[in-house]
Amino acid sequence: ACGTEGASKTEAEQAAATDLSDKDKVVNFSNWPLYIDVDENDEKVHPTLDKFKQQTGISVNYVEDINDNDQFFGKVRADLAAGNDIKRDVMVLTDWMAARLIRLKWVQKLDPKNVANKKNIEPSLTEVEFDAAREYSLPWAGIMAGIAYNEKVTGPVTSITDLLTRSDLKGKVTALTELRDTMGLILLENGNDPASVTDAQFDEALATLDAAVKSGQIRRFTGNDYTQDLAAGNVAACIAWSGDIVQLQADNTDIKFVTPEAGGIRANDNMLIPNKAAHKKNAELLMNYYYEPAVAAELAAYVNYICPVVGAKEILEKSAPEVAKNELIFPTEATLARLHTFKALDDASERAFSDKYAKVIGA
Amino acid sequence: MTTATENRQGEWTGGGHRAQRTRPPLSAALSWIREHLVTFAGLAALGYLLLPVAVVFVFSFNDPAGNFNFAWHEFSLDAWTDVCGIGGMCDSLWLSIRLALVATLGATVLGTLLAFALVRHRFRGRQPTNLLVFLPMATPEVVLGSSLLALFVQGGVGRGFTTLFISHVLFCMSFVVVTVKARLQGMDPRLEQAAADLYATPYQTFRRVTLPLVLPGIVAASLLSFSLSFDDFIVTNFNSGNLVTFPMFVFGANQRGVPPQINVIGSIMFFLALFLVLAAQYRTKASRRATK
Amino acid sequence: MTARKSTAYLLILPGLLWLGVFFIIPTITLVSQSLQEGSLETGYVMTWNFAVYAEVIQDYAPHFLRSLIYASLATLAALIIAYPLAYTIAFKAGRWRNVLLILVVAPFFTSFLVRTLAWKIILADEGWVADVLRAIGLLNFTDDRLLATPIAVVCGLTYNFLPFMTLPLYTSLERLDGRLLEAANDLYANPFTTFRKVTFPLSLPGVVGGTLLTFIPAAGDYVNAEFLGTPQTWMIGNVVQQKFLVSLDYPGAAALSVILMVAIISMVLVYVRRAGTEELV
Amino acid sequence: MTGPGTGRDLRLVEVSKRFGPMTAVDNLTLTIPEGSFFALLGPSGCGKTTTLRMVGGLEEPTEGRILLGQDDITTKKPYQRPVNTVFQSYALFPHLTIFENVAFGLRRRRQSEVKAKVVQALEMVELGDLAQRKPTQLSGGQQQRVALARALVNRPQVLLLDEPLGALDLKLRRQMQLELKQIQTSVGSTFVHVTHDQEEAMSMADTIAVMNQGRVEQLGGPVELYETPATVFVANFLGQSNLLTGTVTGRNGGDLLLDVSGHRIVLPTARSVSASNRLYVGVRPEKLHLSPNGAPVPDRHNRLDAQVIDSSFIGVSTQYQVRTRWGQQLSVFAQNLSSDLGPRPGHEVQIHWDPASAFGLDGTQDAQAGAILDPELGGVPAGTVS
Amino acid sequence: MTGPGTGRDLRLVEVSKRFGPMTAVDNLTLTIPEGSFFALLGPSGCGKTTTLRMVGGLEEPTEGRILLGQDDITTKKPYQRPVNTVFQSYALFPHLTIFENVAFGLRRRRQSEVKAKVVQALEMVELGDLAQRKPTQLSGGQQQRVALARALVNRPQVLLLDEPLGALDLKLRRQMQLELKQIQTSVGSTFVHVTHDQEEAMSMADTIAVMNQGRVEQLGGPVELYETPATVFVANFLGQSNLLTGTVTGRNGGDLLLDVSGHRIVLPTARSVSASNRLYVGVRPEKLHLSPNGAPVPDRHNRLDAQVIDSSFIGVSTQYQVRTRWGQQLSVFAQNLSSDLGPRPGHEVQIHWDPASAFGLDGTQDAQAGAILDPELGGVPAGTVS
Ligand SMILES: Nc1ncnc2c1ncn2[C@@H]1O[C@H](COP(=O)(O)OP(=O)(O)OP(=O)(O)O)[C@@H](O)[C@H]1O
Ligand SMILES: Nc1ncnc2c1ncn2[C@@H]1O[C@H](COP(=O)(O)OP(=O)(O)OP(=O)(O)O)[C@@H](O)[C@H]1O
Ligand SMILES: NCCCCNCCCN
Ligand SMILES: [Mg+2]
Ligand SMILES: [Mg+2]
Repeated sequence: ACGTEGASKTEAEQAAATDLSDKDKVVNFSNWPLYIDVDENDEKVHPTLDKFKQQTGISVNYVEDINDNDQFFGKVRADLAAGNDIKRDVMVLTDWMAARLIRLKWVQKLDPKNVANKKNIEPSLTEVEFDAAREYSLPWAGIMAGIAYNEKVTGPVTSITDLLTRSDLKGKVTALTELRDTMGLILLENGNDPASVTDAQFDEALATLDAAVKSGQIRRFTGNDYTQDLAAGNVAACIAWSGDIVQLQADNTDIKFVTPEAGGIRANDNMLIPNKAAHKKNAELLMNYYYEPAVAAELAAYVNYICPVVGAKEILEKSAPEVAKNELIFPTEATLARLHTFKALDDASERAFSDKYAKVIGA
Repeated sequence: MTTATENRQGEWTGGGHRAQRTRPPLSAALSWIREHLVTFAGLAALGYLLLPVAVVFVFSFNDPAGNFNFAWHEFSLDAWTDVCGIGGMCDSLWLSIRLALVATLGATVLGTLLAFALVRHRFRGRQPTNLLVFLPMATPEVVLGSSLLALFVQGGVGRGFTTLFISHVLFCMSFVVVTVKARLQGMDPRLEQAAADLYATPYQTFRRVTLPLVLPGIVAASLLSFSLSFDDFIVTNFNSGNLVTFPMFVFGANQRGVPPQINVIGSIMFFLALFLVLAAQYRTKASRRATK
Repeated sequence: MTARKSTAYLLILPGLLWLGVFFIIPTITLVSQSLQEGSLETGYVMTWNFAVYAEVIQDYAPHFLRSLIYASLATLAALIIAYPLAYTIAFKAGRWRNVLLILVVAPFFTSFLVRTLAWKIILADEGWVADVLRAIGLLNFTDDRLLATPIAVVCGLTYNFLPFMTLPLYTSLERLDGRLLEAANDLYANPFTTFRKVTFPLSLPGVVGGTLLTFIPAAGDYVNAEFLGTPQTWMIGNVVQQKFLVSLDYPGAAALSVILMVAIISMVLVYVRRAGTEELV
Repeated sequence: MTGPGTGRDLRLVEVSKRFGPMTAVDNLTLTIPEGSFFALLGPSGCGKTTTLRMVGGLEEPTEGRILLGQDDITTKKPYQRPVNTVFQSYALFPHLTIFENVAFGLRRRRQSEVKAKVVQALEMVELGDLAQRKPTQLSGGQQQRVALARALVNRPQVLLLDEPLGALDLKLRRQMQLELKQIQTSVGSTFVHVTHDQEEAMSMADTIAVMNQGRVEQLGGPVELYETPATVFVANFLGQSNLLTGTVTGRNGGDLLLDVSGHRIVLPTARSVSASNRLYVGVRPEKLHLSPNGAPVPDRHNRLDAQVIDSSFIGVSTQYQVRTRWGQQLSVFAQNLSSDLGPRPGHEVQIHWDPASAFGLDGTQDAQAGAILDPELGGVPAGTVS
Repeated sequence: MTGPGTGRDLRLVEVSKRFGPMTAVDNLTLTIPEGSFFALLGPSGCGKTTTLRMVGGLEEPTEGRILLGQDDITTKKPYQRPVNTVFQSYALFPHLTIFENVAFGLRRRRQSEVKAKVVQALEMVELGDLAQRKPTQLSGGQQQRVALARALVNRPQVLLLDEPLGALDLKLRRQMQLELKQIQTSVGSTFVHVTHDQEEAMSMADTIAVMNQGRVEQLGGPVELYETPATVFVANFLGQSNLLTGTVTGRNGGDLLLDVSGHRIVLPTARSVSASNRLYVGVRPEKLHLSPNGAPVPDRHNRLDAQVIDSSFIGVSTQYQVRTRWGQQLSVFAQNLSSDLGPRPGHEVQIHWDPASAFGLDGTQDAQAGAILDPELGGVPAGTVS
């Protein structure tokens, strides 16, 4: 047998399919579960999507089939590599996965004509390493990675060093399996910028982590399921995502989220249009729609993640002041300044990093 | 030698007709306990199995303060009165049920045939077939799922219900083969010989004698198949196209907090299964009474 | 009666076709994938890189070992728990038999995650189960907790595969001829000896079936280790999962899978030979 | 004959066993003396196996008690009773070799010299060569012999044998009978033997109980039962009987004078169990002499005219069916003393018998009870009796 | 007796069956005429069941062919053969009621009036009441009767009966024998009957084959086999025989004159199957007359002096063991013509027999072949023969 074709060889023109948008007024939208507004009375109704249909006549097939970046990638990889239509026109993926898809040329450039509202993007997000001019992607919502702790169990934990070494936390700490979040925070603690991490810096940070694992300080590496351990008191403090904590605080006011002194990691989930999408234009119109401040405000008020659209906060200050005040949804300038993004890795270093990282988190 | 396989202790020979005997109450109690020790252990095992279901059930009545349903907040029937309130959940449930039913049917038929061949026939290639049956079980699910996906992509097969059916039958089949084999091994071959002697063709022998006698094994195997298929996430995720099965839905929901409706669904599935069995039991009893 | 060979082939044909098309072909691809080198971006080239096998064995020997140990422990525990349950269903349940059978699998009609979350509520560090065990000093060996320990992983495996042990056991116990137990009783065997010398040997097909259905998938399982374990409890399934989905090291993942399959099949062969169920009446 | 002991007698006291609505054993009271050879005889389904199972502890009586000597063993577990059973269905362990099947009981009681004992037991039943086979590889009779060896090797106080020789050919059966009897005498065990072979019961047992529908109809020594059956059922079931319906017309010394369809028949008063006016006069077929019409008849013998309607050769003897003048059919056995052929169907003959070889029964019972019903010869239709 | 047909005779041609190293049936050639009642008789393990299973198609012969009329059925499937079997182990379907067990064959062939036929078959075996029970709820004998009904109800061309009456008491057995015979005559089926009951074989069968170690020793009508057995095995196995070792000393017309331990014994030449010089003179126990010493002996009878060493009462007759002057033990059966007690152990008696009731056998065989071996009475130790 011979090897599989290198995926990046696909020509940009080949990426596009005949756009059926005008004939076929639909758009297939894949998103994560519970990542969109729902009607108070009928949870099957998504008001913002309905309004989109009213405005444009385009109906949205909304599917919540993205549970995990890696899982999703595994699922669509073969088709995208083979140049097949994956039957989705828009999909929402985290920065690093978006970076991978862009690098692999498995997603299409947006037509600027159709996404005029792109101008409303939060300024700190206009330039990202993986998509310098936001030609391919637009953020759907953002998350911060920082430290969460259960006030009932422990006092404030404000630095990664405390988290990884304080003896009263031994066995009661979790970190995220997500490499960029856990390693990013350690890199910041070490005084390195995750956006420009070197192999040596990475190894140094990994050694710190390894020590914490070996000493039994770290109980588990988790996906989203840390929330439960944290609320149940099994875990005193952990590396956590802001969005979850907003929701957890509703359950349990003892849970606190802090951006570590050395800085936090910020990541966004981005809307992307895969190659061969049959309704590219409709997809672009949808993206454009969610960049109207009013729509963005309605969405943010519901999902409680960082809103990437300028102007939404102002609208909410009137309609829902407590949301507008929530730092975890609308971080202040000061906070935003302390947030960093992780370097967009090339294929080789991504594999090297994740392999090394895997050996530490799964000894 | 034994001809009747149904004769067993305590079925119709025991129990109900025993005389009341006068024994000191304490020693009677002790000896009663001793006699039923195994039953107690069995029931304890069942309790172990059901414990999480009880928790799931209890938390289906929770009204979580936020999105996360794992700390008791307050009693509410909201989730029960609005089971399908969560967008897409009931669709995914229905999809999973349909899928599990057809996959169980397919796997049970194919697996039972295989089991029969492996136990009852000596043919060239029997040993390799025996081993081949174990291989899918020994394959990590990611590998199984992604290999199938690669195959479907290469073959230009669009992902959807069919590909899910194919892959579920594949991984359930091995479980059926092993379970049915365990039943078939040691079944008295003379009963089948007697059937053949009484003009039953191989098919009729199977239908009238073998099948009823192997039925407990087949029922057990299909129960396993159903729960495997219904509960599968990984292989399904690879091959579902843009369909969302119930486990996929739960997995996704877990990223942002599992709503109590999922507990309701869990509880309903549990009680539904129980209800169906009780109903079937009641019906056969009633019809038996009717024919008497 | 001599079985006609053609019947045998007819019986295995559909199943074998299914396995052939949907399993053997992918498996061949998998083996070939394990011998290729490259990356997602550059593409993969067949280089007959057998060295990968040596590498992954060297790197992941502890995970293999751990998988086998956990799976063995879980299988043993499942056998011990499932046997009385299967016995009760087969002999003591009477008309409740079908109800008990459904109760064995019905917990699995909820979802794996929901079940696991429930377990986490039950076994929480501050929960009453942990409190009781702590009070009697049983948690001294496990970092003062139940969750996130190897014990939790083994318990999770045991729990999740219990039906796979129970049902084959039930299936072969149900068939047992009560007159043989009577004969053993008559020949001075007390209930325990009757069990050891008659019931158990005659239920061997079920024991073998159940242990296979438990051990094999448990050895390749990763979810229990992921949700209930710690970094120190990763099993080989976790590694394959990680390599496949996260590090995108397809050759390495393929090589590990092939090794796992070969190892399990060899053990099954030895086990089935030794248990000798094929010869049992 | 071993005299009845008193120490470890096996006693069943008012034992009943019901399966749902069906009564398998009905208020049975029996004493089986220690060391005796006791036979249970009765038609299929009369409760023999059920009785043995209760003694063995495999079935708990619905009512009543079972005692071994002074011990009430009613609720004792089978494995606690010094009792072994040869099962009617053999119940051999399919997963064990013949050797291990036989060794089973010995091993459970940690006996020494298991090997020697098993080998000896297997040789006794002529299966020394097959020790390493599995039960399914044996013929029916071989399996039965294994069942026998498996129980015998334990030398139990009480051995229950449920048709232990049913699958054996006559030769082997006789041989096993001798073995059994010898073991029983030398070990001093109590044997309770269920058999449908009446010769077997009669030649081996000290005491025979004839059961019918869960009850014991008569109990006694073989000769007593055969010579003076107490009921029509016993008379018909244990061997054959010709029953003539008679009315007592008078007495003559120790004899009753009866009228049987107009013929005068004599029966010693002492040989009748009934004092009623209507009697059955029973005569065994072999006690009837067949001779050509007009040949001399011994003094005092009762005599009837008859016609041969059927004869069949069965080796040792020939069985004749003859019809009396009033149409009743009688069986006559004649030993084949030579190779001469006897009378042929159609021949007119006379039959006669010594009154002292006949017996008298209460004439109000069903004359067919326990009898062979021959549909061809106009017996009661088989289906209506059960 | 039904005359041998030629149309659908069942023929076994040089049939052998081996299980690994063990030969169960050894080059067997047999013709069983259509419509005849054929009995297979032989010791346990001699290959009877195996032979039936090959005819039924449940076992494929290692060698040889089986023909039904002109059809070679050697490789035909069991369900394609017009043959039914009553299994020695019953093999009742445990999941079906008695009714459905019996109806099984009828339903498979879509026969009409299933219900009526089944009811009739069940009534024939006296199980009409139990139609709705499951097999495990029946006694051993009841199960066997179900097996019988299940096969009979199909009225097959060839019916194989493997000890179909073994679990039945004498009464029921005789009754079933009559039923069987009647069905066989009326349906015209060929019956192949394995039995260990020699009386059964002799009274029912047209032809009997005596098997031994996988081979047929002798084949013939019941009277022929009994009166002139061809081998010591047959003489001993089919009934009992007293075998006296004699040397031919001369001839006298149609008679051989022999010397038996110094006594002159006469045997008709026509009744000896061997022309050798050394013969066994065989006399059946019932052909021996026992009379007080000095009582008159009929002309031409052979006569020997003896002493009674044992007597046992078995109902119809009494069995005596007597010892001749030269120490050989002989069996004598005397019919109990009256209730008189015969000679007691220790009595000196004379025995005599009609030369025409004896038979001569080749004297070089083992005199014990097929005989009951009584360890107590000094027979060959049981374990060494098998
Ligand atoms: N499956 C088998 N494997 C090995 N030997 C066997 C097998 N079946 C039968 N035999 C042997 O073949 C011989 C003939 O067996 P078969 O069952 O025909 O005897 P049988 O004449 O019916 O005896 P019985 O009167 O005891 O039923 C026996 O010695 C038996 O042990
Ligand atoms: N488990 C049962 N349920 C219902 N009836 C039963 C059960 N066991 C036995 N019987 C019935 O009880 C009666 C006595 O049965 P048992 O087995 O004692 O008869 P048996 O005298 O041994 O007869 P056989 O000589 O035919 O073996 C029979 O009529 C039988 O059908
Ligand atoms: N969900 C826990 C049980 C999962 C069993 N999976 C078996 C899959 C076979 N490859
Ligand atoms: Mg019985
Ligand atoms: Mg046989």
